[in-house]
Amino acid sequence: MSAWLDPVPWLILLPLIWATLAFILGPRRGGRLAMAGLAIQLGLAVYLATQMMATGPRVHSLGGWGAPLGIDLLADGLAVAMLLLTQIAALPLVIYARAYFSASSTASAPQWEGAPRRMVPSDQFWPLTGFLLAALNALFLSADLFNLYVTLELLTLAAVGLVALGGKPSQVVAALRYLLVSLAASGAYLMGVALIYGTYGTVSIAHLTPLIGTQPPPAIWLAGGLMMTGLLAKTALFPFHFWLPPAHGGAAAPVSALLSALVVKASFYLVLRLLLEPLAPMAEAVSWLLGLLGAAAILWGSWQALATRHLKRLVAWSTVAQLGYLFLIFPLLAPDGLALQAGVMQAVSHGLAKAAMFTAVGVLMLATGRDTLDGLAGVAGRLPLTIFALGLAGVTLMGLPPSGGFLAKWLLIDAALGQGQWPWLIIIIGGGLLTAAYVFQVLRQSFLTAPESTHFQPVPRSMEWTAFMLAAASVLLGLRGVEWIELLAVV
Amino acid sequence: MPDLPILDLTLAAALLFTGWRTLAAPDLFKAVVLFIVFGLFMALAWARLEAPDIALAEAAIGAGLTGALLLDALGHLRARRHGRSLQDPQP
Amino acid sequence: MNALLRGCTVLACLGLGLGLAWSMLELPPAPIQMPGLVASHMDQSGVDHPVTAVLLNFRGYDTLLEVAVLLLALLGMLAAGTTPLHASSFKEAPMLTALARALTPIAVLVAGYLLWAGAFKPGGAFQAAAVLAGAAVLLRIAGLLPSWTTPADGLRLALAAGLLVFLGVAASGLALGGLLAYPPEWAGTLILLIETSLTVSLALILAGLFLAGPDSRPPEEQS
Amino acid sequence: MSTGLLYAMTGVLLFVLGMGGLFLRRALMTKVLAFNIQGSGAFLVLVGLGQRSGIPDPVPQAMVLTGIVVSVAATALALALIRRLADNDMGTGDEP
Repeated sequence: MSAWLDPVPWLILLPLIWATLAFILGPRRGGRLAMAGLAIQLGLAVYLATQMMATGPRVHSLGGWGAPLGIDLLADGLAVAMLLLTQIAALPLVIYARAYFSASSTASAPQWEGAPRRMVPSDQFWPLTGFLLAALNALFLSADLFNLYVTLELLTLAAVGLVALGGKPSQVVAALRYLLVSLAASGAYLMGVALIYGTYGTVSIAHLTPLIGTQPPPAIWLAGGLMMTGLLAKTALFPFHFWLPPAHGGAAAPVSALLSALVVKASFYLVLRLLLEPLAPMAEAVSWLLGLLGAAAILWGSWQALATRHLKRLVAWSTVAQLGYLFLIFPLLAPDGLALQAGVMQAVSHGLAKAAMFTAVGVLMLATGRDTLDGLAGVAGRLPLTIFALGLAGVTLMGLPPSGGFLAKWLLIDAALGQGQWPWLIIIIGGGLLTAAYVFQVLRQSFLTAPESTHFQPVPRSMEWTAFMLAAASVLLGLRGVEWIELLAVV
Repeated sequence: MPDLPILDLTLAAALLFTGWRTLAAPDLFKAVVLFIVFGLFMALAWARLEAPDIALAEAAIGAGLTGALLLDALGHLRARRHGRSLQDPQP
Repeated sequence: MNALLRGCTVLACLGLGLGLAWSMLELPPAPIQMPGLVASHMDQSGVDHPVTAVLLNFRGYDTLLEVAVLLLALLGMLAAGTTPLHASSFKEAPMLTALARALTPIAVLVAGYLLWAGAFKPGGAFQAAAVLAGAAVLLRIAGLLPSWTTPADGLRLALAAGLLVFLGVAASGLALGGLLAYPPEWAGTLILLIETSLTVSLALILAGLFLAGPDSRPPEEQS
Repeated sequence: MSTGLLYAMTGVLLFVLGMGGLFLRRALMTKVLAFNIQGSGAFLVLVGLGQRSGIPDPVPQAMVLTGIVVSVAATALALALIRRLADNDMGTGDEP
């Protein structure tokens, strides 16, 4: 088959191309470019998945050199599952974003003290989003530790730019904190790569896995520790979560959705990939620690979500909690693959549900002009579709059947019981109850009757529908779980 | 270790010293100047490591451009805040 | 932050440093030796300088993404809303103006030399671009270049041209069996093409990191 | 000890120095400097440790060139955000 038709390189090239064009052509054409590009990307990702199910994992040697001289791209089940999530979640988000930015520029745009110019947030949204998606796709496909460092930096800079979009003081503070944490984390990761290159003379994951073997020298343990710590900080796993609520809670709604649904999953994916392949000897030593940190994240994040009165903060803290579930899989990883399936299912269903939640909250904020729970009174009558979307996304986060979240938690419980590690059950179920509590808090508030004086801004229907579609997808995912699990079996 | 040239040891010590002083300096202007000196020492270190490409890049980009960016930002902060440095809001 | 926590942080950093240093002392030689591998492929790389061969051919994909990273820094600045170079304190300096006028042609010559030299000895697009950007910053400080507002159409095209050319070459490599694959007889020319366009765009981006300023146009003209 | 290993050791110390600076210093500008020093340390280890046998290795050298440019980009963005913060007159240390 000709390389022209290989979807693997195009999944990286295409977003790079439309991001660059969106920058050159300006914001008005950016939205259309993004939608067209993402539609093709989604097609490519589905095509790659079906192709891979038939013929097995794909390697694409960049420049035709092949590792270790060149860089290889690898599309296996895990990578393609993440690619699918990225394109599926991003396409509705760009449709939403187009409506969001035109609506928020016509609505009374919030002005702050000393604003030097009237910001048009969508100016840079499209190119930044394009580079963000290119970074994600490149990261999922890369099989080279140093190249992964470059993709991580690309992802960081795109994400930080998106957080700062609009330039409100709180956003700039959050972006700066996020940037500094990410840079320190990338530095730690790079140090690990340096030690690994020094020890083995290569950064190709395929070559490193047999070289590291089961008894690596101390330098590799330290390298692995540094890389893991850096990636956990980027994933915002408890206790590194402190940067996440201001960054995700302060950004524009489509940005928060992209960040919570996709960006934090990228570094989780790397932790998983590294512990499954080159750093497998470390997995046993750190799996319990990761599981415990995950448990702490679930409890602390849910508690904070319950305590806050700000809508977006609530959803952001919920991300901290839901990320915890991803790390519960590490003590349960076993050859039966249940825990791995649970992890990917959780990543995908949380990605869709959280994108739905942030988009729905964006609709509510635009309608009420406020970011507080108290401002929600009466919303259910005015925006029933959005409240329904919020409820459906809540169903996924709580883990009720038939949602993807249910399937994820079911697989996790199955894995825990199979290995006799029943204490994790308490965390899984307790976390679900806390999630139910904060989701119902929002729903209850929205069904209260509004004070007479309340005035609701009209909101574009396309925003409501995209939020609903994302939420519905997160629930229906549970019914298509078998396909995803089959996909993961391709290694 | 008789095979270690004095030059390399001196350079290593200079790097560590300027690096440490950069971060320890309470005055930001001093810190930035020390950082530029640090960058120039880095360029020398790259030359000693037989990496002339990096030496060139470090001198031009690492020390030169970053230094200029830092001085520019500092001038901006001074103008706006009368020398009061910006602090991380949370410890 | 209290003293105990500070002390613990210092100790942890020291411990990490000592541990890392100790772990490197007795490492056996690396099982894969890249210098030999690179040397044996130099004849297919299109250039004579190993570092350039790695940077733009063997690992050219890293460089492609790195150009995007640099453009992203500028995009991030524009997204946050930027403020121009703080030039007021440098004004009224005829010496500086004269210096800037004198140094600019030299900088262009040096950049051209660095770009050309990259094929067979140290140098290349990034170093050349840094020199050009330095000249631009000097011109700006001397007041000979205006501050940017939001970059206009032509400028945006110039800023992104390097990346676009690189992407185009990368995509056409797909016809030969892989992203960024160059036919060996064309490799030198293609690398020079990429490097030349990168020099221009990178210089503009690097200069833009200094020159980008707030948009002072009235809102209705923007969108 | 070879030249490469000596500089790799120096790199390790610079790395932890920068790391400590990122944790302990509160001035944002100093944090940016600390990040650069941390990065320089990692770069020295990448090249120094790779060349501990004394043979120059173009692969880590090219990686460091990439890394330096990435560092400049990140530094520029951080400084732009700091300048923006100064304009907004926020983040003085007494802000929540």
